[in-house]
Amino acid sequence: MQPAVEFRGISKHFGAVKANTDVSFTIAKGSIHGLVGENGAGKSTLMSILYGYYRADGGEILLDGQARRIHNSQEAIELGIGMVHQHFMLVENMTVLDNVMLGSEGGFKLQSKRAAVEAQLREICTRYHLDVDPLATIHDLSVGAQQRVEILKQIYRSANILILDEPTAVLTAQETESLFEILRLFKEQGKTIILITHKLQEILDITDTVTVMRGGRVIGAVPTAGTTKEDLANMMVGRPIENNLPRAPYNPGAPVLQVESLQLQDEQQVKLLADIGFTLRAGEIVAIAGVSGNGQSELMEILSGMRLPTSGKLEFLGKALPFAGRSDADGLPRTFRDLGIAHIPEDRLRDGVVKAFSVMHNTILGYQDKLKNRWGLFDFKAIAARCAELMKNFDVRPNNHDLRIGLLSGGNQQKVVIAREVLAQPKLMLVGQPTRGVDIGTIESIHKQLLALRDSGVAILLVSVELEEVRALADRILVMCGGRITGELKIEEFDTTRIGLLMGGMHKS
Amino acid sequence: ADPKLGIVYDAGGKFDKSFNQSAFEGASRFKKETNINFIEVQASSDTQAEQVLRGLARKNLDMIASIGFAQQAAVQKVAKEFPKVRFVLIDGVAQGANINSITFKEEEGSYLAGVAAAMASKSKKLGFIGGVDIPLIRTFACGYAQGAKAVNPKVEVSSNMVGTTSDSWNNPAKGGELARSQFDRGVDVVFAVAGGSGLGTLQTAKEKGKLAIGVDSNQNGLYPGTILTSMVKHVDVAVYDAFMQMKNGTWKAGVTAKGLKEGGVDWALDENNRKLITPEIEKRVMGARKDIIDGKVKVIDIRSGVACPA
Amino acid sequence: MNNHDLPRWATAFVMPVLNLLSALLVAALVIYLLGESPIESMGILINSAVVNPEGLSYTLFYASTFIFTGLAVSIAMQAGLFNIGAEGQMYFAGLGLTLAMLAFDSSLPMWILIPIGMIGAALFGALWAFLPGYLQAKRGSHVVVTTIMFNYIAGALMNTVIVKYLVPAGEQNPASRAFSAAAEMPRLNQWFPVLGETPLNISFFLAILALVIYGVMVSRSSWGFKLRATGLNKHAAHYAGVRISKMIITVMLISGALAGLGSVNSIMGSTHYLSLNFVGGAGFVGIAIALMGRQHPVGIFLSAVLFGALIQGGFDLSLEKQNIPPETFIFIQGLIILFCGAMENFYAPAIAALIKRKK
Amino acid sequence: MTFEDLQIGSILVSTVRNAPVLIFAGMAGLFAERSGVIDIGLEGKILASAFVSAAVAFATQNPWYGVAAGMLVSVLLATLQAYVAITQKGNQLVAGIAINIAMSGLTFVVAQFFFQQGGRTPDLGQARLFDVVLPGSAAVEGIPFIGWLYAHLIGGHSVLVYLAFGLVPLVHWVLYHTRFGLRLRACGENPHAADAAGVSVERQRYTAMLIAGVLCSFSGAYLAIVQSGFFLRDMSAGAGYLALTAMVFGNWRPVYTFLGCLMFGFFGAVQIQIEGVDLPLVGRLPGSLIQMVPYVVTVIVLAGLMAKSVAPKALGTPFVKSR
Ligand SMILES: Nc1ncnc2c1ncn2[C@@H]1O[C@H](COP(=O)(O)OP(=O)(O)OP(=O)(O)O)[C@@H](O)[C@H]1O
Ligand SMILES: Nc1ncnc2c1ncn2[C@@H]1O[C@H](COP(=O)(O)OP(=O)(O)OP(=O)(O)O)[C@@H](O)[C@H]1O
Ligand SMILES: [Mg+2]
Ligand SMILES: [Mg+2]
Repeated sequence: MQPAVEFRGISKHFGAVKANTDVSFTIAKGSIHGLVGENGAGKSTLMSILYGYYRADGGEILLDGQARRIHNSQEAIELGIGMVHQHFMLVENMTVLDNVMLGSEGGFKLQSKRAAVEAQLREICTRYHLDVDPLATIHDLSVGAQQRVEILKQIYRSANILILDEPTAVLTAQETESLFEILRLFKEQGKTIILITHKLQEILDITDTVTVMRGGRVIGAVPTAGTTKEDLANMMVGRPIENNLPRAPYNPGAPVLQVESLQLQDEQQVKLLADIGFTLRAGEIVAIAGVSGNGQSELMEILSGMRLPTSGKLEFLGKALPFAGRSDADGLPRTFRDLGIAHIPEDRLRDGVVKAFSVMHNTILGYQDKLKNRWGLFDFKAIAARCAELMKNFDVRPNNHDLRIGLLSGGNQQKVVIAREVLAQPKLMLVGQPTRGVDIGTIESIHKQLLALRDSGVAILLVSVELEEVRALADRILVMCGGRITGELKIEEFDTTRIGLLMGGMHKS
Repeated sequence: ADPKLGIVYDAGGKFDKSFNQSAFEGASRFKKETNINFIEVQASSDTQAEQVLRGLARKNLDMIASIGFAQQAAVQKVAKEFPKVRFVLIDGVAQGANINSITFKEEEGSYLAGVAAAMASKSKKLGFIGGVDIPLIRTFACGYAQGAKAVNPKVEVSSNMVGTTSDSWNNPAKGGELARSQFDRGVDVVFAVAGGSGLGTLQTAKEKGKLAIGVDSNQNGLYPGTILTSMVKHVDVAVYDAFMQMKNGTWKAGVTAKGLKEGGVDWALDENNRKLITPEIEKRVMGARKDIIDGKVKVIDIRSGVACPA
Repeated sequence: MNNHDLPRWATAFVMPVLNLLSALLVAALVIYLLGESPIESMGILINSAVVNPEGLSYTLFYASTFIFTGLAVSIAMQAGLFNIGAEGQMYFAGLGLTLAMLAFDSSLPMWILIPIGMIGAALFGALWAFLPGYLQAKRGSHVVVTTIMFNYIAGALMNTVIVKYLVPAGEQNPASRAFSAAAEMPRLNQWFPVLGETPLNISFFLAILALVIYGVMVSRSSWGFKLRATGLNKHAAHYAGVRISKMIITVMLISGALAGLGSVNSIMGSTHYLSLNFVGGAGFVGIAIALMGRQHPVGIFLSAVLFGALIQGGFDLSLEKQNIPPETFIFIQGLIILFCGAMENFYAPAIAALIKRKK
Repeated sequence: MTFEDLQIGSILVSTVRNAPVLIFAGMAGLFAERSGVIDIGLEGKILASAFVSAAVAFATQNPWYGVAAGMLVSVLLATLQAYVAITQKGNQLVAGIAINIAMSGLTFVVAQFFFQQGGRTPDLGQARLFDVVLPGSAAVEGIPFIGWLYAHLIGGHSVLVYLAFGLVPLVHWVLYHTRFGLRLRACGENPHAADAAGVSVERQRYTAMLIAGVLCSFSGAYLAIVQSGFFLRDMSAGAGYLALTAMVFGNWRPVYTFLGCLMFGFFGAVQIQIEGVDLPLVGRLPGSLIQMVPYVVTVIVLAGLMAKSVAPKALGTPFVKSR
């Protein structure tokens, strides 16, 4: 076996945080190497060091047996390293073409090159079955398509070592499968691939070897063939993970939310939601499955008061939701929250938290007017106590409520948001992608919390693209496609193929 | 002993190409001739004016010259507190036994400028460019128009102001642009009363081969050949005289309005514009000058509340 | 952000002082080049700005106005709005105050006139900020552009109003008539004669009060929480139930009102009449103060006093030293803003290295 | 005078003559801001280059030396600003405002020190840049419309005017059709993406600031050695802020920014023409009210016609590699 990359004693500290400590392992050329670990284990940091984004405090990196100092991304790119980041590195208001060309334009004048590159991209797209229009603008693309642009970029640059940091976090099963097809093709061409993911099934499906990290250190490196999900989970978390969480028997109560013929059109009169109708009862979890971008996000925005519907009848606990007579949704989320609707937004960094606020301040976001005294002021002692309890109950790490929330790992940010919304004791909980980018240990605890909420009689509407998650939580499943509900199943009828067909637009049958 | 003298400029500063600078020149002449020094300060705001006047008064100065109407209230106030200190207020009126308020009949000097302009103009279209639309500037404009119409009632005077903020006194580009626009409309003599912005006007007139009229000090020498004349306002003389009277012990309080008769304002005729002022122009201007001095012609001062007749 | 994990005493005290010294060092160089002794000049400056009670009184008088304009810019900044229009708002507010005084100064007693004047000023200041706020909230017109435009418009409008309607007949000075004595803010020298004949008045306490209220509202109130959320992340603020457009309009109204209150000090506290361009750049100084003071009440206070001291000390210094034109202090103001406001971390690496070596 | 007397020709020529100050500064701001650095320091750079170009042009009696010296100073200031904004990661607004204030004071002090004319330079006389007379102007002068068009609207301006107008397509081309422009825009939108693509954000932003310095210097030079023929304290009179306004107005795009500059020039010229004229409906407005025409028009256009202006996303935020 010939090593493509070798880490030797890499250490990296951010102030007091030891993101990587003495990390050493080897990645074989032409292999797919998995990298797993809890949130904050140091995976992204290590990869960022390989990609020249951060400078290691100590240790060295060998490429093809040669010690290399990689000072910046430019050098990494020149060494044939490509990286698809956890958060996409795309310029939103530019076209796919320009994003691909950025950094490797091949000359001062663009115009002469653009046509050639475009042709080349189209050719790559056909060869690798990537469905991307090179002339589309990034902000018009779905997350899945943006992911494909990132891949396209790397193919175009013919990277030899490809780092993928949680590429599947936002992909559907189908999209993941086609991504893996491409990765296998890469492997055949002798490229080396490093894959970070929280989904252990994917590790088993595609990698050759897997390295497990915890607390900035390497816990173990094993050939995939000889390991199991349970083994990996054990290594990652230090304890076994429960697969089937216990739950009370399905015993739905009175209707909490009734939606009838809900319609939504955008300013260009494009139909985003059409004829949505369903009922949600107390004490049940209804999951909405579907490929992302099929109207689920819009539905959640309407139900949480963040957006106005075009028309439709929406009743909450028998009373119409107060959309009437409004020209914009300004301030509406507060009214909804007062009514007893809590919302875990799917894009937590955009909607759910204020990154520059401390953890404590984020635990009152949305409830600020409930916690003020009669002079409109906060009692920070009480709020800190409330926050401390909440952080303890939900095991938010590090346990320091003065930290800017932006410095927390994604999983821990998510725990703060969920804790905040659960604490509000809502009657209806809207949950969008609760475990995106979250490690298995945390997924387990989030799922437990949601099930406990259900058991206590709260109505929960869950949007998730993870069928695993839908299966683990839902009592009933609605499938959405193209802004419509294409089917409904009870959990006993769970059937991946059938759901897949409905997600693809096959109508109720 | 020599008197202790002070001079306080207003926000324009002593190099404003206008009355502050003129005051500075008068004080300097006094210093040169008598070797008596003077303290000078610039008060950038009305609040500072009061502060600095009081500060100078405390130093037991014998006389303080306050330049500009902005200091009127401050002089009024501080003069009361320091009855021994004598104050000379230029361009404004304050009451007090130790204050001499000196105002100028700008309308009279401007009238002469208007006469000269109307005589020299071929198109019979005159221009006026002011810094900011305030009573003082309007007085210039109105006197100018009266003079012009006295020569020929058909003469048209177009008037523009540079702006409304204090920038407007320091915007030569705009001063030039206004002149160009007036020239495009057929104006061929322009009177600039706009401090530093007016320099842009004079400059543009030279470039375009038109005539311009300077203001406050004698600006004929700036662009000889295109500056028809200057409407001189003898702030320098007023300051010089006040200092001299102080030295000689002949100073008196009161309110003085200085016009042509008192030598407060005048037009400038020297070697720089000799060629532009034809004998007819000179005769006509000198005639008007005499009429005003003799009281045969009364030039309306719009500050008295009368609307401008021209 | 880039503080290299320095201890608090270093970031809060040592670094600002070093920065200030650096600015003064450059200033000293300029003074030296102008042919005066820097040390003597600094001595005069400090003496006349803070040591001498009368000078200190002037320093605080100027600072009172600057606190208001600094607060005006700061509070808008908390909502992510860059209000460049404090200048125009304060100018227009002067009109509100003046109209109120002209109407009532002969008929009402002082203790009513003062609140009336303040209300007039705040109201007109708020009014002048309303349209930019409204257009930003409802039409998305950039508040930076509209407030700059409104500064110019205020200049033109005020010029017309003052010259056309307010100048008493026969007066040279483009200013309103002077108010009666009842319309004068009580001066502090009544109680502290050592302050001398200086215009420092109770506006100073009002300014401090405004600072305290601002500090409490922004950092401890639910409204301030929503305000800052709006400034930091509009999406999250919307999610949290903030009415963004109402918030933007409200905060611009408050900002304008605060800028407007600055005119109470300038007019009712000192000149007692409305004159052309009486604001004299205080609104723009407010921007510098808000930025330098990082929108923190203590920072705003210190920066305002620093600027007040520079104006007062610089004024006295240019009086003493005829070689140093007053404009030199405009330059020094710029230097201080640069060193203290923008290069605040200039010495951080050096201090960090020093601390490390000691350990 | 009546409404018919409005001299459209004069207004257009005046527009062309007034716009370059704003165009140069606007294009300068465009480079800085598209790279992610707020450039509120345009005003200070204009003023500094105006002074230095006038002073050097006077001292050498050669306008081009003046232009070059102005450029040097403006670039130095831009470098300082870049150092603060990029290397020190300081507050960009503060840096810009500091430069504006400092230059307002310093230009006066230095001008006073050298020339003793109250912060004014001596008249440049022959050391100005004079207007170009297009060949054949005299010949066509007599032809009614063509003559005016050729000799006065198109011809008869300083070289810098042609440079300003020529700059616009050039900037457009650089911004949208070159590698440099692509990287520049990426740095202003998402510097992390640019960095990940191997682009040095710092270098890109420094370069942008240098270009801004160069362009801005023309603005100052134009003011001093073309329009006025001398330097006067604070003669920029808000041109930097107006240019910034035109840029925001133009949504950070070169052609629209250019139109914004022209709009200011145009309404400035209209305002001159309608001062003292009896207007239909409203009659004769006081001069000072007419002064607000360009600004009111801007607000109306901004509120009524323009879509929301969208700034470069990363504008004003120093690039820090961190989450
Ligand atoms: N720029 C930074 N500044 C401070 N701390 C950081 C920074 N980047 C990462 N950290 C911290 O370093 C640790 C490792 O972070 P890293 O992003 O490498 O984790 P990860 O394994 O990729 O987690 P996840 O699975 O959530 O992506 C975390 O505790 C994180 O908070
Ligand atoms: N968006 C809203 N929809 C419905 N009722 C509201 C809304 N905002 C405030 N209220 C109600 O108005 C009353 C006034 O509350 P309060 O003064 O706390 O409002 P606020 O917090 O200032 O509002 P905002 O969050 O919009 O700034 C309360 O009864 C509150 O429930
Ligand atoms: Mg990661
Ligand atoms: Mg409230």
